[in-house]
Amino acid sequence: MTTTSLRRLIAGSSIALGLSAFGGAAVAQDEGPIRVGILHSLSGTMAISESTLKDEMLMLIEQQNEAGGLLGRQLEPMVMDPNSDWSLYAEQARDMLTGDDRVDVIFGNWTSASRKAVLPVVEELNGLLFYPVQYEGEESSENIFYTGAAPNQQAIPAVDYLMSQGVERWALLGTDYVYPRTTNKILEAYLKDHGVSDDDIMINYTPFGFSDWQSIVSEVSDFGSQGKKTAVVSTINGDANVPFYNELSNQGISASDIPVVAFSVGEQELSGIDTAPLVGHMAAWNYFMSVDSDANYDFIDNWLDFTGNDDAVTNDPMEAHYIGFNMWLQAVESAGTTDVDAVKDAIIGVTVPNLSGGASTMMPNHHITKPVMIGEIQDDGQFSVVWQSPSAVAGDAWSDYLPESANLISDWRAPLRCGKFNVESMTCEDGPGAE
Amino acid sequence: MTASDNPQAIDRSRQAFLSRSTLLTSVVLIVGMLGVLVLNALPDGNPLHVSSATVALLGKYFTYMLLALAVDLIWGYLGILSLGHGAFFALGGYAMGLYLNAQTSPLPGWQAVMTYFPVAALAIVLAPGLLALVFGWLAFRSRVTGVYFSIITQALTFALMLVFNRNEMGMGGSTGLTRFYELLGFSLSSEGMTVALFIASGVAVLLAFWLCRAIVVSRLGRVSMATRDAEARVRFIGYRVDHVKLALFVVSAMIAGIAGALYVPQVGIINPSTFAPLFSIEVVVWVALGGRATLYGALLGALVVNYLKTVLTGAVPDAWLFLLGGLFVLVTMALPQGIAGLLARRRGRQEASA
Amino acid sequence: MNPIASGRLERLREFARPDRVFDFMAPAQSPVDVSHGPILYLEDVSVSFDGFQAINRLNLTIDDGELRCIIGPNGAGKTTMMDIITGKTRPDTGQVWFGSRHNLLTLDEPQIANLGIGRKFQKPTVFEALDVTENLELAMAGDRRIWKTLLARLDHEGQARIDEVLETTGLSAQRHRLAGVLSHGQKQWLEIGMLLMQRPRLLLVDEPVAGMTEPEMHRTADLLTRLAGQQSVVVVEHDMGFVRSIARQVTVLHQGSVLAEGTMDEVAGDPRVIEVYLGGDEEAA
Amino acid sequence: MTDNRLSAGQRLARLLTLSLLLCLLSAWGTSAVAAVSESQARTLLDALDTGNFQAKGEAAQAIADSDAEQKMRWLQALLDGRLGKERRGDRFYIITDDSGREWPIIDAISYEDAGTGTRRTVDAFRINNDLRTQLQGIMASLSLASGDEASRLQAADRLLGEVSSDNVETVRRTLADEESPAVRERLEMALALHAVAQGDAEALETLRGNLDTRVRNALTPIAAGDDALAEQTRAVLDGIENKRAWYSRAQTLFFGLSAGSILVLAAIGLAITFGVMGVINMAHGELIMIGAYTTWLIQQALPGQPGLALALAIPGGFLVAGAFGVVIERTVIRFLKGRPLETLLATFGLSLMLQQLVRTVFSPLNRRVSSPDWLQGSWQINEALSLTLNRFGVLLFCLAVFAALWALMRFTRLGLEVRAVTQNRAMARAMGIRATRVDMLTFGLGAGVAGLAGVALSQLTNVGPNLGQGYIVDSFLVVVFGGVGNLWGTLVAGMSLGVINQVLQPWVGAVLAKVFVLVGVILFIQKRPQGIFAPKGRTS
Repeated sequence: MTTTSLRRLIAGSSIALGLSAFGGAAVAQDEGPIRVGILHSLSGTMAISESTLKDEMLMLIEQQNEAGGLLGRQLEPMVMDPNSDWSLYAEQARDMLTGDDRVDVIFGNWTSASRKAVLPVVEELNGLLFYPVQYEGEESSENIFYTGAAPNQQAIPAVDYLMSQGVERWALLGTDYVYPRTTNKILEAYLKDHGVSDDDIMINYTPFGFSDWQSIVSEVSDFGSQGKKTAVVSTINGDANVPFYNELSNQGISASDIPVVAFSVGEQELSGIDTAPLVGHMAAWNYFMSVDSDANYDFIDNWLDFTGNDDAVTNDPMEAHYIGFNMWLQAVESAGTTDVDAVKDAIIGVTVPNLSGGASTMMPNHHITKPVMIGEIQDDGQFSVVWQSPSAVAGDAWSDYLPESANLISDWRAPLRCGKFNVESMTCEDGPGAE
Repeated sequence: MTASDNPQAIDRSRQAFLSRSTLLTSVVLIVGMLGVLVLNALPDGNPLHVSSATVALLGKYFTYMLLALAVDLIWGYLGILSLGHGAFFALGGYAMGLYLNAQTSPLPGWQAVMTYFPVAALAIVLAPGLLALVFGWLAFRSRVTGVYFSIITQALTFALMLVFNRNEMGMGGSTGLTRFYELLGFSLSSEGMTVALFIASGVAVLLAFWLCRAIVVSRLGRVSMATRDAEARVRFIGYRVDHVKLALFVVSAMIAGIAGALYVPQVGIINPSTFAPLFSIEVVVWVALGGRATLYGALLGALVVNYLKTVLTGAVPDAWLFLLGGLFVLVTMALPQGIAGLLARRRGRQEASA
Repeated sequence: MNPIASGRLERLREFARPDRVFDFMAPAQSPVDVSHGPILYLEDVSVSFDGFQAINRLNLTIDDGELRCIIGPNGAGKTTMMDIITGKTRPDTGQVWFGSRHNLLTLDEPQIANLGIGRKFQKPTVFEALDVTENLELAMAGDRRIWKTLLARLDHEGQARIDEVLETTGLSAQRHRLAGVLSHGQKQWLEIGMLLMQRPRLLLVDEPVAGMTEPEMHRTADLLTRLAGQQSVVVVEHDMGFVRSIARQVTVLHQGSVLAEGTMDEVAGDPRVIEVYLGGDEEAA
Repeated sequence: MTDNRLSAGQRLARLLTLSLLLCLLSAWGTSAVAAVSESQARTLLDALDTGNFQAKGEAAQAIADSDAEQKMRWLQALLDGRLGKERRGDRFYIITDDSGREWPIIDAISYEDAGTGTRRTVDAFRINNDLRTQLQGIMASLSLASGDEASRLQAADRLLGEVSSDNVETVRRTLADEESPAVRERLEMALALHAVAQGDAEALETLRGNLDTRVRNALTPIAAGDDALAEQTRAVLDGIENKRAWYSRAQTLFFGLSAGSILVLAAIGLAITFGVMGVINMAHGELIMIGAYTTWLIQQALPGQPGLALALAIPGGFLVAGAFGVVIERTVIRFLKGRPLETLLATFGLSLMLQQLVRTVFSPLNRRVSSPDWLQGSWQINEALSLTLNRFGVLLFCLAVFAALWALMRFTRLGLEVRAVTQNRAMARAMGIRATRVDMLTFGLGAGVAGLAGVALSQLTNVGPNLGQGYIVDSFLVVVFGGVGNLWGTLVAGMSLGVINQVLQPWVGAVLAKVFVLVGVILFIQKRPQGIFAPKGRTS
C-alpha cells in the first residue's frame, strides 16, 4: 500500500540526509490473510449509493470467515474512500494493487466514469474488479467482471413489457451522462425497429442533481395527452429522482396515466421518497427485495441483523456483489489459488445461486446471466414483480442494436482472448489478442 | 484584497531572484526528485525501495503543485482569486487526452489534428491560454474585480463542466477520455514511463517555480503586487492594469494547462468532474493552507493536503473528512499565513535568537 | 512637374520613409501642446449620480506653470472634478482638454497618466507591500508595456532620479522600509514623491496636508511652490491657512460650479463665498 | 382509438369500466350483502392465487359480484398488497402492518388474529397497474352504489371521448335525470364530441375554446378532412390552441418564478452573510441541509402529522441553523475579521465536517420527508393551467421570508445597526453600536434563513448529506448577479434567472439552458461589473 511505501520513502530520504532510519519487514504473499479490496465512496455525491455496498461486502466477508475462510486462510477487507472523485478511484486502485499488501480482488465502483478511471489501472497491474451496477455496455475488459445488468438485461426487456401493455408513445428521460445517452440510443434504435415513428419518441436530458422538473414534466404530460398510451423510460440518476417523482405526482400524473419505468431507482432510492403517490410506477432490475425465494429471505435476514436496522433495504447492486463474491470464492476454490490469471480462467463458467431462486453463470464475455424483472412500486417502498423473464438472460457486452457494435463480441477464453472481436472482419480490435 | 492583509509577511529578500527560500525550495525539489529516483532503482526486496506506485503518486502530486503555483501567481501576487482554475487544468488535460486517444484509434473530424504531438503540445498551452485571454480580456477590460471575478470564474468552469458532459462534444461525455496506452511511442504502463512522467512533472514544477519567481521579482511582479494592494493608484501612475492582469492570468492558465496535460497520462483519465467548481475551490484551499503569496507555500500546501488525503482516505475512510476539514479550520485560525507563515516565523525566531 | 502630382509623390515618399513613425505606432507619451494657451481646459462639464448633480456646467482653465488652489465646502464637487480630469469618471456633457491637442474624454486613466497628469489621492495611497524605493521605481516615467516592464532593470539614471526624489521628500532614511509601516505624513510625502517620479506636466493634489504636523506642512508648502513654474499644480485643500500660504490664484467651487475666482484676499472678501461657507456650517450644525 | 390493437384483457377491462360508469351514473345497482359459506369464500380467494393478472382481474370481479360480506375488506387489502396466502398451506391472511420484519396478520375469512407472518410464510397477492385501475373502479362502484356527486362527476369525466352509438342513448337518458350542473356540463361535452364526430356542426360551437386535451384529440382527426365541417373544426382547434398557448406562457412564468424562488431562498441567507458581512461562507449549503434535516427530525417526532411538523419546522429550522451559525461565528468567523478570503478556507473545512457529521449521525442515505396534504397535488385553475401546490407554497414562502427580512432590515433596530456596521464599521462602533454583537446576530440571521431554505427544499427534493452542495454555486451566482449586499438585487436576480432558465428549457433542453444562463451572467457582469443593483455614484 502506498501509504506505507510513502512512509518508507520519508524514512529513506531521512537516511539520504544522514539522519535516522527505520524499515519495514516484507510479508510473504502466500501466507496470512487473503486481501479483498473494497473501493466504494463513503463521502461525496456517490456515498448515498455506495456506502451500503461497502457494508454488504464487510458482511459477506465476515460470513465467509465464520464459515472457515477461503483456502484455509481468512479474508481481510481493505476499505478505502475514493470521495466520489474519479481520479482518487484510480489512485486508490493502484494503491490496492501494489506493494506487499496487494489485494487479491477488488469489489467496487459505481458509475461508468469511475470504472473507466480504474480500468487502465487494473489492466496494467493485472487486478480483478467486480463491478456491481447496471451500465451501458460497450465495454469488456480482461480484468473486470460486470455483475450488473447490460442494456439487454434491463432496458430492452422493460420496453418489451411496456409494448405488451399497449404503450405507443415513448418519453426517454435521462440525466446527461454516458449511461442514459447510450441506453437511449439503443432503445431508440430498438423502438424504431419495432415500427415506432420519430414523432412518438421524445428524448430529454437534464444535468446531474436537477431539481426544476416543472417544465419537463408538463412537456411530458402534454406529450402524453395526444391520445396514445404513453410511457416514460427513465434513466434519471439518483438525486434528481425525488424532485422528478414529486413533480409527477403533484402535476397529477399517475401510473395509470403515464407509467414511468426507471432503470436507476431501486429500494434504496425509494427509502428516501414518500412512495404513496408513486404506486404503480415501475422499475426494471434483476432483483427486487420482494423476490420470493429462501435465498433472498436468508440474505435479507442477515442484512437486517448486520445493520441492526429492521427497516434496512436490499437492492439490485447488492445482489450483484453477492453473486460476484460467491463466483470469486468458487473460482478461487477451484483454482486452488488467488493468483489472478488462474482465477480469471477458472471463473468463466462458474455458476452460483442468485437471490431470486435461480442461478447465475459467468459468461466468457465477463458478464453474467440474470433473470430480468419488472416491478411496480408499492406504497411501502417495495416493488411487486409484475413480470419476469422466463429464463435468465446473458449480458451482452456489445449491443446488437447499435450499428457500430452489432458485429462485435467478447470472449476471454483461450484461444480467442479478445474483448472486442469483430465477427465480420474476424479481427480483434482490442485486448491482448489484438497484436 | 487590501494591503492590511499583512504587509510584514512579504518576503524581504524578494529583490534577488535567488533568495534563500528560492534556493532552498529548488534544492529540496531536486534532491527529493533524485532521492526518489535512487530509492526507486533499488531492488524490490530492499526495505528502502520506493515502489513505482509511489513514484506515480508523487508525479500526480507534482501536477497538483504546478496547478497550485498557477493559482498562487495570480491570487497571491495579483490579488485576483480564480475559483475556476480547474477549467484551465482540465483543458490542458483534455488536449493531452485527445492526443493519447489518437495513439490507439484515429479521431473523428477536427480532432484528427491532435494525432501529432507538436499540435497537441501547442493545444495544451494555447487552449487554456486562449480561453484565459478571451475571458480575461472581457473581465479585466470592464474592471470586474474581487468576488465578482471569482464568481464568474466559477460560473465559467461550471458551464464548461456541463458542456463537456454532453456526448455531442465528442469528448466522451461524463466518462471523459480514458484508455490511454502510448505516449510518444512508449507504453504508458511501463515503469520507465512512470519514472519519465515523474521526472517531467518534477522538472515542470521546477521550471514553473523559477518562471513565477522571475516574474515576481521583476518590475512587472512589483506592479502586480501594487495592483493587488492599490489598483487605482497603479492606474494613475500610468500602468495598464488590465494588461498586467491579462498577461499574468494567461501565463497562469498556461501553467495550469501544462499541469493538466502532465496529470492525465499519470492518472489515466480526464473527465468533466475536473471542471467541477469544488475542485477549483480545493486548489485555492491548498494555496491558502500552504501560504498565499509565497510560491513555495503553494507547493507545500498542494503536497501536504494531497498527501494527507491519500493517507487518510485509506487509514480512516469514515472519519478523514473530519480530520481534513478540522485541519483547514485550525490552520486558518492558528496560522494566518499558512504553513509558509509558520516556517517564516520560526526562521525569524531562530535568527533573532542567533 | 505638375505641382499636385509632385505633392502626391512627396506624400508617398513621406509615407514610405523608413524611419517614419505611424500615428498608431507612436508612443502614447506625446508632448503637450501649450503654445495656444492653457494646459488644462474644462468647458461646460456636468455630471450627475443618481439624480445628484455633482458637477454643474463647470468651466475651469489652468495655465502652464500655474499653482492653483481649489476650495469649497463638502460636496462642492472637488474630488469629482479630479476624477473627471484623470479619466476615472466620464462627464455627462462638456469638454476636457489637456493642452490644445489631447481630448481627455477619449482617454482612460493610464493614458492620461502617461500624458503627464499626476494625481495624489485624498487618502494617501501607496503600495504598502513594497518598500519606499520600489514605490518610487514603479512610478518612474518609462515604458509601461508588459514585456518592457517584465524585463526592466533599474539603471544608474533611474537610481539617481530616485535618490534625488528621496532627498526632496526627506525619505532617504526610510528608503528600504516598507511603505506600509511609514507614518501618515511620510506616506503623504511618498505619494508626492511618486508623483514627482512621473515627471508630470500637471499635478493634481488632493488635500496634501491632511494629518500633517506644522513643520511638515511648511515643507509641503515649500515643495509645492517650488514645483509650480516647472509644472502646473492644482491643490484641493480645506486648510485655509495652508491655502493662504501657497496660493496665488484661488477657485471656489460650490454645488459643482465655480462660485468665485481670484486671489485669496479677493475670494475671502466675496460675500457669496462667506454666505456659502457660513450657510453650509449652519446646515451642518 | 383502434380497438383491435388492444389485448382481449384490456378490451374487457374497458367494457367493464364503461358499464360500471353508466351503472354509476344512472344510479343503479344496489347489491344486497349476505354471508357466504367459508368454502365459498375460500374458492373466491383461491381464484386470486394465479400469476395471470387477467385471471386475477376476473377473480376480483367475481368477489365483487359475490355476496361475501368481507369483500370490501378483501378488495381493499388486495389493492394495498396486503392480502395473501399461507405459503405452505391454504389459509388466507390480511397483513395489518407490513413494516419491519414480522408482520401482524389476521385470518382473511374469520378476521381472527393469526399471530405474525414474515416474508417467508405469507405470500401476498400481487397486482399490476391495469388490475389496480380495475380494482379502484370496482370499489368505487361498490361503495358508491348510490353515486354521490363527486363520483358521478368522475364517471362523467371518463365518458369524454368514449361515447359511441352503442351507449349514446344511455348517456342521453342519464343527462336528462342529472341535476348537478357540473356533471351536466361534462355529459353535454361528451355528447357534443360524439355529435361532432357524427357531422353535427352546431355541436362544434359548444366546444369552442374548450381546453380539455381530449376535446382537442377528438377534434384533430375531424379537422384533417377537407369538407366544411373540417374547416370549421380547424378554426375551433386554432382557437383552442391559441388559448392553450397563452395559458402555457402563464404556466412557464409560474415555473420560472417558482424555480427562481428556490434560488432566492437559497441565496438570500448568503446575501446577508456574504453581502453584508463579506464572509465567503462555503458552509452555507450545509446550513441549508441542517434546516432540511431539522424538518425531518421534527416529522419523526410527530408521526402522522406532516402539516404540524412542517409548521413547527419553520421556526425550528430557523433556530437550529441559526444556532449553528452563531456557534460558527463565535468560534471561527470572529477570529477572521477583515480576512474575508480566509473565511473561505475555514468555512470550506467546516462544510466538509458538517457533511460528514450528517453522514455519521444519520447515515449517508436520503431521509424521507413527507408533505402535508395541502402541499400535495395541484391547484387546477382550468384544463390548461394548474399550479402545483408545493411549488406555489414555496413561492409564497419565499416572498414571505423576503418581506420579513426586508422589514427587519428596514424597520428594526437590528436592521439599522446592521446597515450601519456594513457601511462604516469604525463609525458605527464609535456611535456605540456593539459591532461584534451585530456580527453574531447577522451571521445567525443569515444561517437561520439558510435553514428556512432547507425547510422549503425538504418539500421538493432529497434530504441527504449532499443537499446543500448543489445550491452553493447557484447561490453565490445569484448574490453576485444581483449586486452584493443588496436584498432586492438578490430577489430580482434569483427570479429572473429562474424565469430565463424555464423559458429557455423547452427550446434548448435543460443542460444548455443552464449553460446559457451561466454564460449570460458572465457577459452581464462585463456590462455591469457590480451586478444589477450596483451602488452608483462617487467612490473615493
